[in-house]
Amino acid sequence: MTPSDIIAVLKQYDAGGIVSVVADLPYPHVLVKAEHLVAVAAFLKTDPQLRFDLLRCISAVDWPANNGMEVSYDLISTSFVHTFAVKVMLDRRDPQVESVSGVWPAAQWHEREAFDLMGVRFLRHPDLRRILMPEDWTGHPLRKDYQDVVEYRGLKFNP
Amino acid sequence: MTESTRFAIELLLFAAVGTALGLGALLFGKLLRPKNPGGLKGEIYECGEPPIGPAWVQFDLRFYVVALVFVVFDVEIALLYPWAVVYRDCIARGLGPAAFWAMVFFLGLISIGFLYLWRFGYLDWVRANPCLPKNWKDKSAVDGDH
Amino acid sequence: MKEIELQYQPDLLHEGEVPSDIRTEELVLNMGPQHPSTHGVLRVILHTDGELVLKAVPYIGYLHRCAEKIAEKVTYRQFTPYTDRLDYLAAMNNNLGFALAVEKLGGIETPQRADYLRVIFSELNRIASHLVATGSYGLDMGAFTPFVYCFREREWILDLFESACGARLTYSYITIGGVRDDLPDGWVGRCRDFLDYFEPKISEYNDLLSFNHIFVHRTGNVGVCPPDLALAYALTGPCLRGSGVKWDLRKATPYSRYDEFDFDVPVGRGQNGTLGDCWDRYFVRIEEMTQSVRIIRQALDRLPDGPVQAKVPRMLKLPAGEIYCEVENPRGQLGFHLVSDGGTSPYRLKVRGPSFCNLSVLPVLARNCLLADISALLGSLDIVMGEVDR
Amino acid sequence: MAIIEGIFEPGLVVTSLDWVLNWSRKRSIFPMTFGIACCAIEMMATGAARFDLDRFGAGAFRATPRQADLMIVAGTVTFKMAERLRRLWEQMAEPRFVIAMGACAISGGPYHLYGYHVVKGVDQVVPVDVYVPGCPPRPEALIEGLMRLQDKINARTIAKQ
Repeated sequence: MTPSDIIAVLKQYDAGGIVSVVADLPYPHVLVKAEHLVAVAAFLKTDPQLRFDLLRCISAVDWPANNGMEVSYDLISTSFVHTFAVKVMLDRRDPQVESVSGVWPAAQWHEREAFDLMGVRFLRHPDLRRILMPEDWTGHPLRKDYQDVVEYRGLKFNP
Repeated sequence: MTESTRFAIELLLFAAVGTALGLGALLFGKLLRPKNPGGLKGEIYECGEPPIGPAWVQFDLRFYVVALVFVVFDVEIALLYPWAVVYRDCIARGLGPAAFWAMVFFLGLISIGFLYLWRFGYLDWVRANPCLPKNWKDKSAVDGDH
Repeated sequence: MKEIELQYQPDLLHEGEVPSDIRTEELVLNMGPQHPSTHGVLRVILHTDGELVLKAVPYIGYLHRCAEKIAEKVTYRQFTPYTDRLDYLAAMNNNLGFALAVEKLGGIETPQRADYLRVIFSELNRIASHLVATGSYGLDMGAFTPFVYCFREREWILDLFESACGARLTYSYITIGGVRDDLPDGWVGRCRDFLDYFEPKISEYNDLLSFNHIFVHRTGNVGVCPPDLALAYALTGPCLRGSGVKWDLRKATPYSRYDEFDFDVPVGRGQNGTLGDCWDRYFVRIEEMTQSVRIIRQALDRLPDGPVQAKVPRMLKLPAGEIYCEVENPRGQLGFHLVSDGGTSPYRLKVRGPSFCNLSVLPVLARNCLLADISALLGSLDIVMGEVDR
Repeated sequence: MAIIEGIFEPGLVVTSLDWVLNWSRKRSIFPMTFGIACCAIEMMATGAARFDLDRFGAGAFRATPRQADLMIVAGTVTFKMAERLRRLWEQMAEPRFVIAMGACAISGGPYHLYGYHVVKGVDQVVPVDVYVPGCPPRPEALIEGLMRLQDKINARTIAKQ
């Protein structure tokens, strides 16, 4: 199905939740309200026309200019081989969104990484803790305004 | 210098050289190898991590049962040896069948115990039974077309 | 808007059922960062009851080298060497993934000869990567000989790489717009010699390891991953195909002229045990090597002439926009989510490592399996920590 | 420090004892399998058939630090890994040696400028004996580093300085 068909099916399912739509390549996606995310995700996975059963990637992009933290979910369907993406724009100071690990368990580690490196908190995540950085690390390194930790347990950042 | 004193001296000499070589090697090593314990060297090695969890843990009882069974059969074999050595001249003295049946009775008694263990499953080892997530049945996955 | 009942609760890492009724304490074991069978610096905490593993909790991040932060500081062309070091066993495929992402976003056309060279080198690197995976998997199971045999063939491939692009492991050969430089003369002949030499060697591995009685018993029926569990945890590559799902990006969404070659996608069939066990994941890699040889042969036969590098400005500026592009890495789908704001360096680059997702299924598969099977399970997932931690 | 180290003047007995000790230590170095990143693959290639480390007596890769005398730091050492590296080094039996293999272990390598999680040079964590540059260094370079280490071992003495 082409991205515009997918968007039509989505609009028909949940017109209220959709904020904006981009249908043309290279990155067809739909921007969704944070509260509607899990419902749209479950729909995308279970709808017989769409069947997006493979969650490829969750990436968090930091937009300090308009105080936004954007989380995008890249999906693909192994039965229909069409790809699509769902995006959520959150407030940068305290980004929170529902965890989709109920729909795709693959999201658990991706969300933990987004929390660890970007500081996005995922509600009702099975065990949300740092995955890559040490547990006692301060700050979220991939944010644009991240100051490098000068010294960590006796090891200097640049000697 | 009777036969026996010469033999005693030889034995003593042999023992002395043996222990001298052994202890000498140990002494030589003790003198030459560096030795400065301390720091994290004495700690338990656990793949580079600080060790977690107690080491003295109450293990499952099946290990204890297997150890017992092993000891029983080990002793049984140990007792078989002297019998085997003596068995040849038992036959010469005409006591062959008696000695044979005595050992058969001894072995039989133990194998009854073994059969009991086998029958009541003390020997069947735990198998891996991987269990997927408790409520795992992805209802949405439509089979067939994969 | 109808609320859809979630298929299953988020996987809350339950303990496995403890079979025996007598109270036994758990022994907490550290399969730490320095361990021969963790294939890199991965730490797994095992809660065991005797030999049975009740819960396995992986800890990663020991090799987190901040590749994504560096991507925001260096220009597009400067980031290619960092992609070699993501999955350091398949540097060619990583370069290809990054190059394709930038070319698609920037609308750069690559000449046909460059595409063919890219296919040849990616498939050669796939064979080299599978050789390391097979060799070290034999090492995990205690057989030292396959390791030495596989590395012997791999050295020949590394010689081919070295004569073409100068390096043994981190090539940066596939750059944005094509390939760094053309083949040295006589390279095609040497490559054909290698293929003729290598083809019978695969059957030698089968006799040596694949159908070895002990190996089959160690890996058959171990770590069984049903197809829908594999898809739910986004396993890709040989791990997904081992579970019987016929999903290969080179066939599903062809890139870099892969649709011009005919090859088939090997899928696990549950020959020696159930479908989706460790043996299947291992044997799919062996069959993939024969398919790669087929692809390289066709690519060598039809290698066109022409330039190998499209005209790309030194300080490449991509138009503002966003793209997510994936390639079929030997370990799975390697994805690059590239966000550009029109500058000379990416605004944000998220790398989706296939081993990152393949490893996330370990706690689920390792529940209630034997302690010795953990290294069999880890070896069959074939993870590379550079890609897991990035 | 051995018991008789630093007591005797270098004479016939002490120098020949030195020779025996150094010869036995340098001809059978047991490296510890401590591969972190890409350099580990080159270390495995060095251990494999073509660049065989066994020719130098150093082919027996021991998994535990207890039985190893050489730690080849092959790869990027991150902040999270640095403590474990220090602990592994201290748990090795004396006399122990360290080879920093690859640019990452020497100075942080390609991750020197912006690597917020990378230790810039492993000599901040453990004392290094031989540095083998390269990214990753070729197996021949690692063998060259091993030979330099053998020369270093050969120069050790137990006489009074």
